[in-house]
Amino acid sequence: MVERSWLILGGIVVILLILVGIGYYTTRPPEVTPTTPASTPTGTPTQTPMEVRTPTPTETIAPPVAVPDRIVIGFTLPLSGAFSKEGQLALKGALAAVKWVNEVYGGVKIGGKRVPIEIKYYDDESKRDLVISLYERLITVDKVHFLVGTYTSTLVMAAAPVAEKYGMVFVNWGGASDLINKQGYKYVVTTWTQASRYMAPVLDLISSLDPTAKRVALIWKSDEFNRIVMEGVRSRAQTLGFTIVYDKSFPIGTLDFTPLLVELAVVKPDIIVTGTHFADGLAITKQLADMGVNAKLIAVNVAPSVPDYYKSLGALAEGIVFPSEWEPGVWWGPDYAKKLGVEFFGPTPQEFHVMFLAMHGEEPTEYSASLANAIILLVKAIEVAQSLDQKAVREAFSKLDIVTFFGRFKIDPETGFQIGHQSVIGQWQDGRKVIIWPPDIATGKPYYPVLTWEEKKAGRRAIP
Amino acid sequence: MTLSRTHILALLTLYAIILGLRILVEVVGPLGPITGQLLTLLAFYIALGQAFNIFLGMTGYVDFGYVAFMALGMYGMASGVVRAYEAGLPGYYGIVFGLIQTITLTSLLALIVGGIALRLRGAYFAIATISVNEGLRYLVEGLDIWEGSRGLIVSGPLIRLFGSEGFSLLATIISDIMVFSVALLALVISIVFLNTRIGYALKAIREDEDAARVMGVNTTMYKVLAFTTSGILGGLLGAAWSFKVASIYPPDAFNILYTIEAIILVMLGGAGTLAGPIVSGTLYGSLKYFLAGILPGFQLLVFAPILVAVIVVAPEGIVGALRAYIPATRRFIA
Amino acid sequence: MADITSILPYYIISGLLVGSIYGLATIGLTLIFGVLRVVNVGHGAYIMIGMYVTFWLFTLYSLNPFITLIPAFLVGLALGMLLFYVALKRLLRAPELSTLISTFGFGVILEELAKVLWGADYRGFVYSLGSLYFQGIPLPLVRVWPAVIALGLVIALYVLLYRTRLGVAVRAVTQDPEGAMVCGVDVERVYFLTVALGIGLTTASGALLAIYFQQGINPYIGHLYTLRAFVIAVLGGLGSPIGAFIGGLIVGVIEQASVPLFTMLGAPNPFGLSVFLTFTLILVILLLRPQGLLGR
Amino acid sequence: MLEVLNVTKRFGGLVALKNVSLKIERGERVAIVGPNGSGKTTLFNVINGVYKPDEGRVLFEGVDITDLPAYRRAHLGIARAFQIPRPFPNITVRESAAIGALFGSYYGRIGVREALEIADEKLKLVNLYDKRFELTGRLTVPELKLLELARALASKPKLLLLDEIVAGMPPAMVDHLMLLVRRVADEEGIAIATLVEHVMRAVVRFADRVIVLHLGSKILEGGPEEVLRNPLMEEIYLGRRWSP
Repeated sequence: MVERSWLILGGIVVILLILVGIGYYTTRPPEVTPTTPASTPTGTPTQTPMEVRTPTPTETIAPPVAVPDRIVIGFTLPLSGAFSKEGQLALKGALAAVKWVNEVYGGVKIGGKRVPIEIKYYDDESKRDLVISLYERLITVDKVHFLVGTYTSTLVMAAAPVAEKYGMVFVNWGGASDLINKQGYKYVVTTWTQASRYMAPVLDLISSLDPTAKRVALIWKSDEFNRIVMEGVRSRAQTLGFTIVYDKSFPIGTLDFTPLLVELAVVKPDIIVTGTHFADGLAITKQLADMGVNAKLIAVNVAPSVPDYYKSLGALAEGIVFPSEWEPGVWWGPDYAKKLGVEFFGPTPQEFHVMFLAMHGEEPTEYSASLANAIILLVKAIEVAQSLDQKAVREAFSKLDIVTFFGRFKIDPETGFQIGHQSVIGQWQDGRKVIIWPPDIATGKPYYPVLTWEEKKAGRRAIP
Repeated sequence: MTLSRTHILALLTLYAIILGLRILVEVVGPLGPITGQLLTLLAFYIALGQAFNIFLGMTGYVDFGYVAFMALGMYGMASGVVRAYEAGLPGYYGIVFGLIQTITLTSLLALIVGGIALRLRGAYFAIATISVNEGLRYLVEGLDIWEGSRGLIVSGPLIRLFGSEGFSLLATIISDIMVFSVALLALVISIVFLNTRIGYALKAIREDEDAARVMGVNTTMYKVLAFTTSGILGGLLGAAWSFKVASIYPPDAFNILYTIEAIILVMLGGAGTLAGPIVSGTLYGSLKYFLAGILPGFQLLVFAPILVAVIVVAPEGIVGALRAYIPATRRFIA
Repeated sequence: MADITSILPYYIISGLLVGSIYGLATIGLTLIFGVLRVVNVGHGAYIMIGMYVTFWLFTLYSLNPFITLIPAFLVGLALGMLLFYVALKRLLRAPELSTLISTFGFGVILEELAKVLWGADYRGFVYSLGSLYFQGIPLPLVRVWPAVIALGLVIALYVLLYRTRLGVAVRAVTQDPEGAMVCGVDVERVYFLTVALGIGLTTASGALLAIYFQQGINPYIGHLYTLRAFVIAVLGGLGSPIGAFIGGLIVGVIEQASVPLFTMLGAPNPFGLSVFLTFTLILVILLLRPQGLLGR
Repeated sequence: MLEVLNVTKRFGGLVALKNVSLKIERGERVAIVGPNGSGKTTLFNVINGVYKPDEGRVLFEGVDITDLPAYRRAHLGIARAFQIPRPFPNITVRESAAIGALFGSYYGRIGVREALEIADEKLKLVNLYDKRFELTGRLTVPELKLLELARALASKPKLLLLDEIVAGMPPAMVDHLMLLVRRVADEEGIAIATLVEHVMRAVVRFADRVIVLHLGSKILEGGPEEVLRNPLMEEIYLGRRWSP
């Protein structure tokens, strides 16, 4: 009997392995090849075959500051656990930024030398306890020169006190909560538009499109990020004269929205704005379709900005509107800088896009660009300060008013709030993300009113 | 087990080593890869294991909602500080008030849950406590208590009350000291329990509760006593940790993963043993910490098999196995 | 919103549909607990695997998702056997809680493997069969059929447990392992088959969940169901598969139907409170009837 | 010292004890005899507080203890040694015995050290002293019974409930054990109630008085010889023969 069960076991394990193998083989994009473990902690982007560390050009002017032979930037990322998707995307951006700084730009200009940068990172498992000790390890053991943040407000909140204690500049690119910069930290510099301003432009867009669409419904996850996003939407709605006809939250971990959607179908709003992340953003779109809840415009937070969204939903994603800190195709380039009358620094959006595609075989996302931008900004701040002193670099950040491929950067000198950058509004049109707001960088026209779910299922595309 | 002087001395030595290292690191800076926060993380795990051991290890009851105590501790301390800040009181009022709140909230929870749910046994008790924990979480979110799902942020009030320097001190050294004290307190209480009637009562309960009653053990009282002690210690640990994380969100604070970690810490070392949590806390904490650096993104794939292997090889835990197979160790490992 | 209470029947139907899948997703947990006294803390990971099996076979080979139920079940059987031999067999006579660590570890391994193999992406697919209409509101067939199949599987399990020799052996071991051993039951084989079957049913329920929701599939999605399964298992009576199914139905209905009720009462966060209500209900039931609704 | 007054106990429809009354005096040895299912064990459980009677009272030293929980009765000096020994497998023999001392009639008056001393003393008495550092789980069944006795004695009881303690032991040991119990009981003035199902020889040697239970009722009471000669006994045991 036992022997037979072993046979069955063996047989089924084989089936399992085959299935797993199929999944692995067919889904493995070339760039996901795991980095060789031993070399990862040094942070050098080992997966790029063409990786060459540019020798520092020898400009033999006596350096006024003690310049190390490389500048190390440390951070943790959630590479496992709840936020591992975002963490992995961000890591790709960091690798692209390092490559640009070292190979294209030629290293940080400091003390008359060109110094290459290096990254050092750990996996914080999306856990706050680990964030604390790992950031201290970066500071005290690895002695990194500067810190950038990790992804998501809750983790950033835990990391910031450590940076503060050691007086380390902390470039926050992944915590959108307004509260981070309200704590009185001296060394936290935020590059993102705060949550309260993140999704509100959706309403500006509608005002400009259709003055008769006034009835807004809000459905949002009751987490800290979406709550603040919705507060922003609500206050913008008030200023612009919208009526909020439905406003309900759902707890974290909800995947079945039927109770809310049934109510929503009764209310029949013009505009539906959902506050979500990935899993729930996908689920809520699907269920809106299942329940046949139509509106003139449907905006979904977070999920649609990642290409997976369209891959998962297919035609159902057509016409869905979403906010983003940045999108490939947002050509916030030197022209934009010229218009504002400020300096442009870093790769142009096109340059970044091409480089990223070449390195990773996929389009950059909001997360990749955000971390890349944080590193590039740090380089600029170091150059402005001409010093590795934390205070000096922090002051340099305060003085910076600059445009990068990511958009404008300007902070409130006291709090580190981002006041220059603005989020964009995109829309899925015929399988592509199109930027439809703000008008000066839009890459296409909005498709409005959006198709009904029935039309989408029948194969119509949102082609304006 | 009856604790001899050697046992207690050995335990205290282990503690002294970790504490000594922590102080040394504070004075001379990190020793190789060993940083202050790593040692504090280890102390955190040790304290968690030691505190939970008083209940789980000694009574054999599984509290699957143990994290609720930590969460209430965090909220107790944080809301105390925020309240003091809003009332314009000096900062240390907030901390004292926070400590009082922590102890009140956790002991209330322990008495209520202990009084009611400890009538249940085995898996039923375990799941009842899960329900308490999740229920509390959704109550906090649903009724918007302590800022509900927005999260209670303490770093701002702390910085304004104590200044940047003061906050740094609180977030690192002072909360480190608190974590170490909780670990030590939990050990001392464990020793006291084991060396008095209480320990014997708890062991009798663990082995056979009905027989214990007939033999004169007031089982309800001792169970609630162990539960409350363990709970308050968990709360104090949470209170200390609240300075570190500086913000508290319900899904994070009531995350069942902490309970599972606490169970792992107790079982990995050996339930009911005193040295168990020290061994498992050190092992568990440093594995996590170092693997996070060696294999970022893949560390759990190494970590989890190690966990499974250890427990399959030594089901009675590391210290339990040592004591069982190497009798000589019984003289000094408790 | 008067018209919302008038559609309460819709909520109840919808709750029964999702509840029957919750129920099926719990049966594996409760079966394994009943027979081996092992709480499978990594339960959700097997649901996740089931979801991925359906997802991959549908996306890669356009296999009808309902047919993927079979490979999902087979993969579950294999995983169950693996789990038993690697993590449980040696711990059967060990302290009760040691299995908590090994099952937890096993779950983590599966999740991390899934992450390494398939990435942390949130995946989904679209598969539609049209809709029924109930009270004028659409009831998608991709939700109705999984519920029907779940019911069918539960009936099949019932027949297996009550009408076959294996079932008698399983129930005998549940009641009294030593007694069963004396009566000539190969207890270890029963343990082995129970774990395989339990995990198989769990992955099958994952496949059904994938058809039901279709979106948001990722390596950590199982966490959403683990806790719910614990609660449902207790509600129905730990160790009672049929009780678990009924418990699932109850939880499904509460989750759906209490939202409009709380809305009527003007609660600020009705959805959050409906979850709170579920847990409170469990607590009350545990105190009044600790053995659960159908427990012995 | 112990008075059971008109106690009735039902389990659902089943009446386990029907209006049973009995008295045990200080230092007396009483055997409670009855076949399986006669209500002996239920009676013990009512006396030491595992069950509450549906009707009737239990008095101990003149105090009504009917509503006291089991552990309080142990503090008053009612000790019990179980029929199927219920060892604490994962703690040592010495600690097991010490638990008896800590929570018996010494409760609150002695510390762990004294309890361990008492435990040692009683372990010597039952010849388990050499095994005092063994885990209880490693003892043989007869040894467990001895430990059970040592633990009960360590609690310095006034009334010792011996729950079929001789069942399943080799005859030679039974005699030895009974003598031992008798000696200790005489020395310390302990009253003993023992449950007996079959081993009548032991009863004769041991008991001052015999109470016979049948189907939950007390049907006979008297000196051992007298009771054993009563024809009712034969009826109860369905003609089963016993050795005189």
